Amino acid sequence: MTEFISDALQNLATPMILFFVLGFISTIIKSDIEIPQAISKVLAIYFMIAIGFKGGVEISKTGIDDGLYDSVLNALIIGVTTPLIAFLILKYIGRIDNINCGAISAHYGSVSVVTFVTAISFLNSKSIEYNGYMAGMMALMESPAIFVSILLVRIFSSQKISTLKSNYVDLLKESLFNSSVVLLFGSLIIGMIVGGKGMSSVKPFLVDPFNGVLTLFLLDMGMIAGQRISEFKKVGLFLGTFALTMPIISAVGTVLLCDAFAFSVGDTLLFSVLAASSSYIAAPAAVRIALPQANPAYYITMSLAITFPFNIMFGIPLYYSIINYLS
Amino acid sequence: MTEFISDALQNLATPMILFFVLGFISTIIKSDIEIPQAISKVLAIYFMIAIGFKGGVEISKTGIDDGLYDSVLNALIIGVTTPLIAFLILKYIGRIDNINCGAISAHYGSVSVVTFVTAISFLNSKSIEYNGYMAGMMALMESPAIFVSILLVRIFSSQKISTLKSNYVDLLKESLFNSSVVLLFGSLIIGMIVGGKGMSSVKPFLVDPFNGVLTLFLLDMGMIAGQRISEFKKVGLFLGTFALTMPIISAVGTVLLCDAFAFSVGDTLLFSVLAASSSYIAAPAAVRIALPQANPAYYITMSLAITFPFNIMFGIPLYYSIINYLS
Amino acid sequence: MTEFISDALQNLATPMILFFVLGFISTIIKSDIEIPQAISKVLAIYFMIAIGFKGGVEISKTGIDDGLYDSVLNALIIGVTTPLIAFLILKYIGRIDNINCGAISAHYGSVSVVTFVTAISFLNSKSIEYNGYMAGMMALMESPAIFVSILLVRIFSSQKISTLKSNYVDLLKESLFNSSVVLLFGSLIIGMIVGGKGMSSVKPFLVDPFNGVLTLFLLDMGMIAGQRISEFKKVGLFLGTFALTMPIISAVGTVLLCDAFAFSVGDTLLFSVLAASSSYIAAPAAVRIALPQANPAYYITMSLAITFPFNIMFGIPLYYSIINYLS
Amino acid sequence: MKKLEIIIESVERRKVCRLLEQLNVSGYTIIDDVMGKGRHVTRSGSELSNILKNSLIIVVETEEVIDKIIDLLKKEVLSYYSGKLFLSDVNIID
Amino acid sequence: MKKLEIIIESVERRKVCRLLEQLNVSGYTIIDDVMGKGRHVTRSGSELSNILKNSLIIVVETEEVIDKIIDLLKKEVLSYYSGKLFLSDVNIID
Amino acid sequence: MKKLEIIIESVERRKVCRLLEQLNVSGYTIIDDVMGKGRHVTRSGSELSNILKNSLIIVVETEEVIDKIIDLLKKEVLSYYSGKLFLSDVNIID
Ligand SMILES: Nc1ncnc2c1ncn2[C@@H]1O[C@H](COP(=O)(O)O)[C@@H](O)[C@H]1O
Ligand SMILES: Nc1ncnc2c1ncn2[C@@H]1O[C@H](COP(=O)(O)O)[C@@H](O)[C@H]1O
Ligand SMILES: Nc1ncnc2c1ncn2[C@@H]1O[C@H](COP(=O)(O)O)[C@@H](O)[C@H]1O
Ligand code: NA
Ligand code: NA
Ligand code: NA
Repeated sequence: MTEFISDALQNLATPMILFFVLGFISTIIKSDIEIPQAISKVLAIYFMIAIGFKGGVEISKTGIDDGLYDSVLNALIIGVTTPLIAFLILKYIGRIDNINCGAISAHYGSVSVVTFVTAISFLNSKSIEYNGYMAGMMALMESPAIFVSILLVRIFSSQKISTLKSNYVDLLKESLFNSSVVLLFGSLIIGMIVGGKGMSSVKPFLVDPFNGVLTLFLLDMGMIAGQRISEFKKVGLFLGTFALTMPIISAVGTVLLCDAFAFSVGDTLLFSVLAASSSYIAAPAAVRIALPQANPAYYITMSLAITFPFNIMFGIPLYYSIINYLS
Repeated sequence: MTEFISDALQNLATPMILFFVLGFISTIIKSDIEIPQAISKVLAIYFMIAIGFKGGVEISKTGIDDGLYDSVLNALIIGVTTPLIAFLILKYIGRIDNINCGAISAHYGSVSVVTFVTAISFLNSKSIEYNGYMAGMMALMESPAIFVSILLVRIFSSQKISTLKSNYVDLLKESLFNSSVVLLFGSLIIGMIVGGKGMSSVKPFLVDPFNGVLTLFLLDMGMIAGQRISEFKKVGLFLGTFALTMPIISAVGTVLLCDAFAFSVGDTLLFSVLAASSSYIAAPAAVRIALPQANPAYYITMSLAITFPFNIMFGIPLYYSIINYLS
Repeated sequence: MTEFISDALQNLATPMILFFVLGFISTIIKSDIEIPQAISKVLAIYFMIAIGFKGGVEISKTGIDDGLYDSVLNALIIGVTTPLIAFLILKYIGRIDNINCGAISAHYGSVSVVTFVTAISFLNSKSIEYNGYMAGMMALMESPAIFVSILLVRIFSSQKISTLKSNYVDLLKESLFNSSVVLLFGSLIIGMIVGGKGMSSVKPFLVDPFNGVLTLFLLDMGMIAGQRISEFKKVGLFLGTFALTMPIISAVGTVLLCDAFAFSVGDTLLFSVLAASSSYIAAPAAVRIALPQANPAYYITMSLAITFPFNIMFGIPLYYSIINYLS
Repeated sequence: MKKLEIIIESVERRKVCRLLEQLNVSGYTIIDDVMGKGRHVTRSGSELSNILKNSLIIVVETEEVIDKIIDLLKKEVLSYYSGKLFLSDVNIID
Repeated sequence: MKKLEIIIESVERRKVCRLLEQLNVSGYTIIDDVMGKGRHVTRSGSELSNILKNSLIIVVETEEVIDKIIDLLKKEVLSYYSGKLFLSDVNIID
Repeated sequence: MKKLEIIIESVERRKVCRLLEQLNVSGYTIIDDVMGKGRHVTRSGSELSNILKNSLIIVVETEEVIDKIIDLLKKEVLSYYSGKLFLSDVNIID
């Protein structure tokens, strides 16, 4: 417990988290700081490239671990069960309509790149090792939840959902070839091909400034989250609570699952952070296309303004202390 | 004198200043170089974060100096007197109408972040020390001049100024929570909290490339200044002269004041550069809201196209040689 | 031959080229990666500044080489002959109309900054030296081809070309003061003035992250090239073949010319890459103004989607192996 | 001629263009960074998933073609996504 | 229905939106990066303080509501800031 | 009053503005990041030379001035570059 508190405080006292808080506060006090959208977009791309590439270079060094197949299996299990559990909780405890159940569970089943990046930063600060292919696991876990959720909506809806046929084509493209999946896998493969030598040529751009750039990006994320917090009322008490408890449920489940696979502490933390994280880039775009009747005010606000801040500020040290406690 | 000339030449021969000149020339010859506004905006944010954060880390190392209270007092004295002097000169020597007097004095009383940043660069190149909290002093000096100037307009105008009531609310928010103030203070506090350990994680982004980024930013500023120089005629001889002499008056006054407080050479230079500098980000926005009847062609052109180039090219080494001469 | 293959493979296995390929593929599979235009624009500016500045600093160190005058002469010869040869091939072998002949030869006579930058990266990876003023040669070679091509159109067209008089003024400005020329020459001169001392202050921004930034930029270029490949059909077989053979013709001619001048291997490679490269920033804008009747679908697609990828992937190692073979 | 201004969520922009091309319109113009507020959420443009951002598409065509566009958009897009269609008179100058 | 196009300095954009919401308009659309030239300074959009940049706000409403908007804007905004209002006829397609 | 909407390749924007100023128009408004598709190439805005990008220029003026603008643009710009002119009725609110 004391370790959790000290970890949490230490995590809170990093420049990244504090700049997130600054961004959040600045929006609340209606300051006019404005990070242009072009910048947010390119920073998001930077992180996917940097994370994927670094992972690939790691793999090229250590070779593919025996644990890879286990990890892929684990990633898929989490990618399928998390949205299922979320859906059932939302439907039977929250009594939310099917469409919004599906929309929200797609988000909580999918993953957040920036939460993952913050967890990597946390592990680095504690010098805890993790496998290079974890970036690939993240890419693997982006899409399944979206399909599972839509399937669930179909199954539970007696009357035909009026999702247009053409939407399915769009959705498949959007999910399989969405920018995060392509960038993460692409950079991972590039990293594997070029290895350590290629790394040395791009290190001053893709590795050294990583934490600093994260600082600027989280300032921006803080402002985006702060803007959405005003829609908090629309979300309501049940969904607000869900946005805080679902991550913990997913994380604890994942810790137990990873324990069964006997993954390292680093990998276990990253898996549980991925499970706990809720997508706010890929999933919203896909869900908007697949389930246009769902209310964006719910899923965007929950993902971005509640779960994301919770995870990067308290979730990561919490899941870490749970892992330590259980092992 | 010879030292001033050699300092000035040395200052002029830095990449930053030369890129400013390149930007200026490129606009004059109507080259089509175009730095997108999204980039200018994020670079301005970068500098405020970098400056504030570095200041905060310095404070966390050295602790709060005895001089802090003196510095705050000094900052407030300058923030109140500079606009007052500017207003009186404009009104009684220049015979400018009250509203434009107020608008211009708000700009010359407030401060320019980039001029400050260039002065820091100058001090670093000479390995002269300055206090970490000087970034905080800059933040402190942003807003008072704006309020003082509006007050002066009110006092000197017999007929009621038709500034709408609602404008006051906007103005207060704009001034207290304007982006520079929030970013500078916010980053300063973050720097104080995370200290040297936090610094090491973001140094490759916030510190190492600082001068290089300044190079790109000043190229852009040069182009912006160059574009405005065409409006020079509208400014007229008196205001043109004012834009060149007011900085010197403010700087000399500040040097004397700092001498009374016995500040270090570095701090004295930064204070005088702040006093001499004229705002062109925060003040224009605030003045446009508070004194909409004032002519932007005056204040923007004077601040951006005359005083700013003068200060970064000649002002900084000049004030430095004055300080050396007087001490 | 084996060396060419190994060089080509080694060149293909750099992060830069692989990210270009990733960008290309991502567009083909219709992924929604989107690098905002503001970013592409500022990255292009970054490369011109970085290349020019570094060249200038090199010159300041080594002094101006005896070879400079030869190099200028060489640059001008290439700048004049390449568009002439291109024009004649297009007209008499391809039977293309005069206007499109002129438009295309202007592109192949002018140069591509990013191809040059990739060649520099190639030389660095092989630790081959080249002269600092080569960046200046690139700047010199930007414009002549555009004028030569328009002159050729005039000469070969019996009926008066209806290019408006005012267009000439625009064109001259566009060509002499176009952004690449101004930025390259400007930064070169700045580099010469500030020398090694100025370099050290901006190195962490202009030098260290260079390859990494190139990675991001080539990802973007890959996407732009991929988008244009869909217009490939409009280009037709002859022009498609031209886009692949003209670079080789220009490069081989240049290698022979450089041999006569006895330039170093590094300089010879850079000259032949410049000759082989086809402009897709400066020339399109100038040609659009000077020869509005020409079809942009031809010249943009050929330059950007065929010649550029060919050069950075296969051309550079090919020209290098030709140079080695001949010397 | 009629001018149709289509305000639609940016995620649906590609699809609307595809539909316009299906109908063989003579051309269209797109403004992509558009914010807005309507019955649904405020689209402030400031997030990363493009769903809280609008695009404005302008088509100038004959009344007949415009009617077809409206029908198709209503069926394929506007029944599910938030968006607005504004129609006005305009002359094309040739 | 009427379409009102409001061209206003970007510094005043938030305020105009606040006024529109006060009047309970059914919606509005904003294009934020707009340059322009009029009687006052050239607004080329190229500086950092947002005062030399325009925003274009489009409101489609009934004549009655539009009249209220015009009155309010004239009183609260246009007497001090430079800006233009263009009014035209339009049909909303539902 | 008449509203003229000029859609023109971005490379020609400066020139069009110069022509407008020659004719002493009372003002104009520019939206600079505009994509489009017409008879010629698709202008997706996504390259570096600004030739595959449009700009939209709005001028509100009296019919007389607008006619002069149209004549001049046709002669000096539209005979060589791709572009469109849309003309409609509008009221300026003063
Ligand atoms: N009355 C209106 N005038 C102008 N634009 C509107 C109006 N109503 C809605 N819009 C635009 O249409 C988008 C979708 O509206 P809605 O479907 O009502 O959420 C909004 O985000 C606005 O950009
Ligand atoms: N005649 C006009 N046609 C189109 N836009 C105009 C016109 N006059 C003014 N504007 C726009 O309104 C803004 C403010 O105009 P002004 O108040 O005259 O400075 C200008 O920056 C232009 O964007
Ligand atoms: N029917 C149309 N409706 C709206 N915009 C059009 C139309 N036709 C052409 N445009 C615009 O005008 C530009 C030039 O058209 P064009 O000269 O036909 O290539 C296109 O890129 C579009 O932005
Ligand atoms: Na998850
Ligand atoms: Na000042
Ligand atoms: Na060439």
